[in-house]
Amino acid sequence: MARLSLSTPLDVRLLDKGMSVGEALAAFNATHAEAGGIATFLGKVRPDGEVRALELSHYEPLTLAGMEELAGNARERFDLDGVLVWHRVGVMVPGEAIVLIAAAARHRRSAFEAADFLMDHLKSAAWFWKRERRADGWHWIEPRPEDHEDRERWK
Amino acid sequence: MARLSLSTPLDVRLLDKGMSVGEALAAFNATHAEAGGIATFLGKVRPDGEVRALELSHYEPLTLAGMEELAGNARERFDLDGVLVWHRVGVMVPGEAIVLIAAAARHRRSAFEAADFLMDHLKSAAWFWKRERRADGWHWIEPRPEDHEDRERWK
Amino acid sequence: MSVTILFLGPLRDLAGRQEIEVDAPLDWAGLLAAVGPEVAEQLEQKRVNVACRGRVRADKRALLAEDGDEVALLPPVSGG
Amino acid sequence: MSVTILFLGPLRDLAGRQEIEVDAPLDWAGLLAAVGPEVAEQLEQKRVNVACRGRVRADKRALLAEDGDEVALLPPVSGG
Repeated sequence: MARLSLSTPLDVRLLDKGMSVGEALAAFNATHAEAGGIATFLGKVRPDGEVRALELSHYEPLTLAGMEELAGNARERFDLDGVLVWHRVGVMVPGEAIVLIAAAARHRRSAFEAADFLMDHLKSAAWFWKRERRADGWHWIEPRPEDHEDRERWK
Repeated sequence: MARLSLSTPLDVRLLDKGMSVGEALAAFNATHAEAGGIATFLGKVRPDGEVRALELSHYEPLTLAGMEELAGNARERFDLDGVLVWHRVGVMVPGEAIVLIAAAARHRRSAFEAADFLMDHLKSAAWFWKRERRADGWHWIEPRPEDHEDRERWK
Repeated sequence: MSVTILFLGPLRDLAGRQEIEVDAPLDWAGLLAAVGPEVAEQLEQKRVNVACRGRVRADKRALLAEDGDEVALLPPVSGG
Repeated sequence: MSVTILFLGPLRDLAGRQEIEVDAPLDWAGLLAAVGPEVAEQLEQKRVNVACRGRVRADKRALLAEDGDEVALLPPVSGG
């Protein structure tokens, strides 16, 4: 396993099909063998009764650049050895992975805080537009007020 | 991949040899397909100049029971779909995994907090005795005051 | 001698298409005229941004797109 | 007719061995006598716990181990 090759210190990707989470984390772990702690988060489409599919659209010149800038900021702020930020675009069904992030640090507190920071920013400030397909068709989604509040914590 | 079979909702293990982190997380992800978010933490032996090896000893009737109780508490407190707590015992060298935890929850905040809670308790309150081998021999380690403070946050 | 205008997210539905090609150069007044009244109304709102050549304009009203440029119309993001 | 006493963590070094077998029954005074003065001094400290049959005793001085029991001497944990 773990034949996947990652860029260091930042590996930032927009993916238009499913990701192999175990393989990605095995590779991240192998790449950052010297880090004391690695915190990760995997976000998936929740099987929420009504939602049959989710579509994320993006504008690559902004979306990817924004994710790279975010990963770089996290690395500096939390003194990380490495950061992985992978985000799906396109149509996903419940149970599919939307986002995978990982932060490698000397100490666990930095790794946890970095993972939290990355997710709070991705959930409300990244250049994505999301819509859900329900029984009656597609509906555009805006961030919940909590998502903005979560991000405000880091100001 | 992910042919590993996990117990649900709690999978708690003491391991006397290395763990395959990618495989474990792929299995955890597959087992908790319905969870919106999965937070994980992997702790490794840091290559800290002097330390050549680390030995963790345990007393299984207490150590494993304590980990199971901790996993159950986390599940209840953070309303988790599932918890994985794996801990190495025996002699490890720098770069080797010591601990792997994962928390699957409906919302990311619960998953993050559960992971943080699990680690704070494992680092200071679990039934392990740790010693490090340096150039001049083995040295027993006690938790740092910060470790106890980290745990106090959850009281 | 053309500029591509991209409609992102919900603006795509409002415009009924993903992109249009218009003659260069394109300024703010030209953009409003080109996208139709419904999208134009959205563009007037502060929360809708405009990018040109892959960068968000600090002052969208000062837009001046030239031949070969891509202008992206960016409604508020949903996040990932 | 014996009780096993297990020395955990640093107490293992202090005792110079991992375990000893002693005659049952075993009470607190018997335990202190069996483990030698250095370990006994540690046992008197509040931060050292005693488990019997896999459970930590709330009051270690009330220990009464019977034939076949395992008594574990538990110094302060290091954590994982």
